[in-house]
Amino acid sequence: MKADISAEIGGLILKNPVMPASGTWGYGEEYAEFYAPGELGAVVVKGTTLEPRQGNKPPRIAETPAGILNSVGLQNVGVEKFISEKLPFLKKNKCTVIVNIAGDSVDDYADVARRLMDEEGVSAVEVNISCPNVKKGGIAFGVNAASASVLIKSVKKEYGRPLIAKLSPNVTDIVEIAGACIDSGADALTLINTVRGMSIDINNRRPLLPNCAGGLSGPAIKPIALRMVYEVKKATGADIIGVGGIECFEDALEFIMAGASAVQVGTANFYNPMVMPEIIAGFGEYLEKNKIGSVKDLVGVAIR
Amino acid sequence: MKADISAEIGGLILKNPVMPASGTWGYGEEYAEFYAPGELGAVVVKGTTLEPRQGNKPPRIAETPAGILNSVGLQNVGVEKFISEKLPFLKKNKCTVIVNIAGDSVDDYADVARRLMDEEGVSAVEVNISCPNVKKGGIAFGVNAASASVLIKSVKKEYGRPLIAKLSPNVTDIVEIAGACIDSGADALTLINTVRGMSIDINNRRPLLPNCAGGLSGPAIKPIALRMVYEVKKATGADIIGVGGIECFEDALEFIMAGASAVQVGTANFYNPMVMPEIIAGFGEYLEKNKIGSVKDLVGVAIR
Amino acid sequence: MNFHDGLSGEKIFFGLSEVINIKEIVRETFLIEISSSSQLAKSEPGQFVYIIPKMQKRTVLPRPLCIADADSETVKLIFKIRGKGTLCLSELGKGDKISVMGPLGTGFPLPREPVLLAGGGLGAAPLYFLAKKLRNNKKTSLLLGFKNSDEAYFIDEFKSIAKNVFVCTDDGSLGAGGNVVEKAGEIIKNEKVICACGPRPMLKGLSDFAGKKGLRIFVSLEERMGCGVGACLGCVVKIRRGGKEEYQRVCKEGPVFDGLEVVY
Amino acid sequence: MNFHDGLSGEKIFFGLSEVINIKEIVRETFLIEISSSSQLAKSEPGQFVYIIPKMQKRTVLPRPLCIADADSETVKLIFKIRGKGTLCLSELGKGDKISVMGPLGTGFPLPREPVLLAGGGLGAAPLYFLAKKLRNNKKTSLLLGFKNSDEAYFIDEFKSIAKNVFVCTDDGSLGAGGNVVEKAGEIIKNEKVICACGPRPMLKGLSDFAGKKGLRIFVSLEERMGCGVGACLGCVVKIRRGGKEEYQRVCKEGPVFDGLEVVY
Ligand SMILES: Cc1cc2nc3c(=O)[nH]c(=O)nc-3n(C[C@H](O)[C@H](O)[C@H](O)COP(=O)(O)OP(=O)(O)OC[C@H]3O[C@@H](n4cnc5c(N)ncnc54)[C@H](O)[C@@H]3O)c2cc1C
Ligand SMILES: Cc1cc2nc3c(=O)[nH]c(=O)nc-3n(C[C@H](O)[C@H](O)[C@H](O)COP(=O)(O)OP(=O)(O)OC[C@H]3O[C@@H](n4cnc5c(N)ncnc54)[C@H](O)[C@@H]3O)c2cc1C
Ligand SMILES: Cc1cc2nc3c(=O)[nH]c(=O)nc-3n(C[C@H](O)[C@H](O)[C@H](O)COP(=O)(O)O)c2cc1C
Ligand SMILES: Cc1cc2nc3c(=O)[nH]c(=O)nc-3n(C[C@H](O)[C@H](O)[C@H](O)COP(=O)(O)O)c2cc1C
Ligand code: FES
Ligand code: FES
Repeated sequence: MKADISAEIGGLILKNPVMPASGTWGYGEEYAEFYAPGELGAVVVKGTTLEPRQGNKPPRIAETPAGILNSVGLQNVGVEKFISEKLPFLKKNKCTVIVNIAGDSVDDYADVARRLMDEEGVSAVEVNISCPNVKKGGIAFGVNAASASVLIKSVKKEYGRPLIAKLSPNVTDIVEIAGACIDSGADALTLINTVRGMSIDINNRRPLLPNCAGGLSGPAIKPIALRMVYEVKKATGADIIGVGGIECFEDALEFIMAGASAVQVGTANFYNPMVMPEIIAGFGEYLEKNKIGSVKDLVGVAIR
Repeated sequence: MKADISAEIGGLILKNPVMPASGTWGYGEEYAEFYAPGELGAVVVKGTTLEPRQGNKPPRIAETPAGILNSVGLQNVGVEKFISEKLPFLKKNKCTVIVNIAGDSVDDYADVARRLMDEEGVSAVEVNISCPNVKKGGIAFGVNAASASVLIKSVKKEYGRPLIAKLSPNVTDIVEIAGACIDSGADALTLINTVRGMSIDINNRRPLLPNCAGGLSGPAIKPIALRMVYEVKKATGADIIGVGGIECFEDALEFIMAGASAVQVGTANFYNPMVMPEIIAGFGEYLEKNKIGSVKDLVGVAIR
Repeated sequence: MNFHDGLSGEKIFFGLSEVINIKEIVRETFLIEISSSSQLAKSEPGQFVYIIPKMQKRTVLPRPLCIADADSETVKLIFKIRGKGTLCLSELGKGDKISVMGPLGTGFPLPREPVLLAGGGLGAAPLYFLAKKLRNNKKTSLLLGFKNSDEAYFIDEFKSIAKNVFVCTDDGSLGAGGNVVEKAGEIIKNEKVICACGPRPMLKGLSDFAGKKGLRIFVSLEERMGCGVGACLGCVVKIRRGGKEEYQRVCKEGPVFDGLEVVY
Repeated sequence: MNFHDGLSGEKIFFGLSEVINIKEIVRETFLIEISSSSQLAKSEPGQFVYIIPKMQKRTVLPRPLCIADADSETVKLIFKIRGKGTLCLSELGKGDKISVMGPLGTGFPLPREPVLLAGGGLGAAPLYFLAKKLRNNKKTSLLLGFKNSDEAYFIDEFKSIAKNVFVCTDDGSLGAGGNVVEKAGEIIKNEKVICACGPRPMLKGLSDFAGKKGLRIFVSLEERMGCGVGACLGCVVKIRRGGKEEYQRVCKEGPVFDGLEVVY
């Protein structure tokens, strides 16, 4: 019997539990050089807004110990162009498409979600609630349970297929925010977005990124992400996609055991474009070697 | 003219801006094998409580990418034994002693502070507000501005010399907590304590540390610490001791430019016991090479 | 971590390459030759490789280096020690294996008109490759600028593949005194195109000059990168085209851009 | 990162050591010889060194390894590949430099009474050093246990320095069949002290045995470490003494503890 490496997230069935993290894998075209995007459990695309966005001033990337800071911002082609120019490639490649959505106001998010609901080729939305809420003075939706809740409810009204809320780790109590999102209709959670960090250019005596702060990702944040996945799974039982610093199969397995039903890989693609197929193969081999029927049997086994 | 590498923190004058981070350097005895503890700007000792504590179950240390997790807990000899058995060595070595204090309740902290006020050899207390407030159901004092404020005020009443509040990074808004501490009488701030994280032992299918979560330290957290130092300095102007992942002079300089007046080194001592003298020498050389009169001229120069 | 050993795409190689030779050609500047592949053999001048420094010294990201020459046997790169990654590279020895991705990006066009190749410092490296490919264009001239004679490299190699090679140094210690922008104004005759690589102020100066003179100019830009393949939008520069400004990717649309369109 | 090159304390060396020899003695188990120092020459059996694996593969902490032998020329260590750090160590070659701190911790006493040295697997390593130091004690016997003959090592070396060497393997593929705890019960005669190193269950078994027989026992324990020098309280084990339980440091009071006091 072949090992069952399929995964289920908020009602969405995936052929395997591995997908790219939003913003790190473009729209699937760039890495098609290395393998077919349809091999992945899903493809999560760059944060998509109603209108096209320019994003932040360069430099946008800084390296830190075992991690990177980015301040790409939300440079993207906008939802219309995504549908007309990017989605066809993903559909042609039979990808399960998850669209990461973002905006400055609740209405922005709802509008994008409504537009995507019309597209059969979009299997789920991942609501990036870490964006600054421009109407509320730039404080992110995701740092406050009440505003997260309002946001998720509005998107839920517009979008009938699986809704995944992607949470920010920059909060005192991730369990509270997670609970609010689930209670407001999120079918699953993605944990975590980047951790706010900074780097100083000592030669020029200023922050290395013109935006000052940036988002920390990569192996450095793995223990932080694992802790949050574990805590949220333990407290809420919600379906979780784990993300943060995964760079090999063993890392992915840690997330599954901590309570994630699937994983995303971001920064590691940058230094190992083959990392996702490797992890997928790793799951198959591990299940067979250890005579485990399904990845699902491992979800949360480390929780005490 | 010799470069001036002295530092000033909340009224406390230090011969140089480099000191160990609490809990990573014992009571100064162990590293005396490598150099005289009096060479340091100050010596910050292990978190000290009213009564002796056993600390947490081993294993207490796990390695993570460019970092470590610890769950040592507050194993310490208690304030009385600290004074009778540990302080004399530090006094004999002419160290500027900063005692990191901790407790389960506001009264615990106040009692330790009162006892230390009697000891001339203790130059300052560093109040570790990341401990769980047992009376309030284990939620840490440091994650809430109101409870942090109560705590700092009570310690301030008992302790007349410089009071430094050491903040937890596991909060949504570090500036708010920092402001509350300063307004409540803290003379300076230490930023940051460890970041909550976790590691899974995939062979045994459980968290590697029996306590499940642990505190992440080491190079991995440097960008997080730098961001918090920068934000707090910019918003409050408070005197700050920067700590988190420093492993060489350049790292220390990043913290100074981000707004720290002095730095602490923790985890790096474990793999380079000479790291602090190296950083101190680094400051002297840097000032001379760049014809800068004093380290103080560099504090916060990167802030925009 | 299990990197695929020889695996790679159709156009992009990703796998281990062997160090065939490495030497310090001028202080802290190294010429490294690594083994090639079918994909790397098709590299174009101006393209780059992304080199992964083995997770040493806490690094994460690969390092982009211009291809200074490539054939089916070897790929040549020239780099200067700037930080941790290039330090690790400089410590490599013959026979060591390194992880390489490439060729990446969009290189220089191969103009048929008379062309001036202008390189400043490390910027000379990709021009060597370009000059070789332009050997048939007899109207190619080369202008190489360095800080001083101690930093100059590859002069003889350039002279062996091109006829008109001008060298200048900031302090006049080798060739003429002065910088590349000044010298370009002096030596340019009937050239219609400039291909340039070097520090940004030099590229800006040359672009201004080309704009005024009505010449075409192609410049090779640097920016901090994430993925190296166009997926993360980490490496953008601002490009003005048809009155509209937009960010383009150094790793995909670039590193070579139309110098007149770059918003410096 | 600028590690001091040869600097160190009076008793503890901290600096670079050169790899003099490294070889795989049994599968995934290596014997490495590194250059010594005045402080390392004074190592005592049971003490350990803390080896820093060059920040490769994202490691941070040094790795503790028992000293298997030390004189003024070299220090011998025996290690098995377990994870990233030991993997990096196994990739070292002759002439490479590694950062070393040591000797650290408190070793075995040197008993004058008849003594049994009992080692399981890798635990044999420090016992070799101890057996050498006990050469003058003619009443030393040695019991070495391994999983099977493929994992056994250093038997001849042990036989060359001690008279009574017993070997057992779990599967009986070398020496007697059975584990160290069982065998100890069989071979022990007039020994008054046991010195043991190996997996915890073995040490617990031997301690129970010694307790029943009224023997003294010293065991070498392992625990995950931070500082290695007693400063961080990272590496504790629970010790019961005079009815009171307290945590003691493997790196300072240990790694060798009174086996009857350890709370396993
Ligand atoms: C397309 C392209 C081609 C290049 N070709 C060459 C070449 O042929 N020879 C050469 O010597 N240098 C070249 N560079 C610059 C070279 O990539 C950097 O010097 C190198 O990345 C520095 O790495 P480091 O680890 O030594 O420095 P660090 O400062 O430790 O690097 C930290 C991070 O910043 C990035 N970084 C630092 N400086 C630069 C820079 N100037 N450009 C882009 N990223 C940078 C690094 O890649 C890394 O991610 C090129 C850059 C680009 C973008
Ligand atoms: C005092 C002492 C003496 C030792 N002597 C020897 C010896 O002579 N030969 C030998 O092969 N092994 C010995 N060990 C065990 C050896 O230290 C570990 O096998 C090694 O640290 C594993 O490192 P790694 O990077 O390969 O594994 P990883 O799992 O990648 O290590 C991750 C972290 O866990 C720690 N760790 C993992 N396993 C152990 C362990 N069993 N004990 C302590 N820390 C551990 C590592 O030091 C590191 O900090 C000794 C341990 C101690 C405490
Ligand atoms: C360059 C870059 C761009 C990103 N863009 C987005 C984005 O548009 N939307 C989003 O929700 N997360 C974005 N992220 C966060 C990642 O999706 C992921 O949550 C984070 O990088 C942690 O995973 P990693 O450590 O595997 O990279 C981005 C991350 C990087 C590095
Ligand atoms: C083993 C260990 C024990 C610690 N004990 C304490 C403590 O008792 N009190 C405290 O305020 N911080 C304690 N810390 C946190 C450090 O003082 C410091 O804030 C943190 O480690 C970040 O600095 P670093 O990255 O340089 O280690 C401890 C850290 C470690 C690694
Ligand atoms: S580096 Fe990722 S788009 Fe250029
Ligand atoms: S490892 Fe720090 S006290 Fe033992």
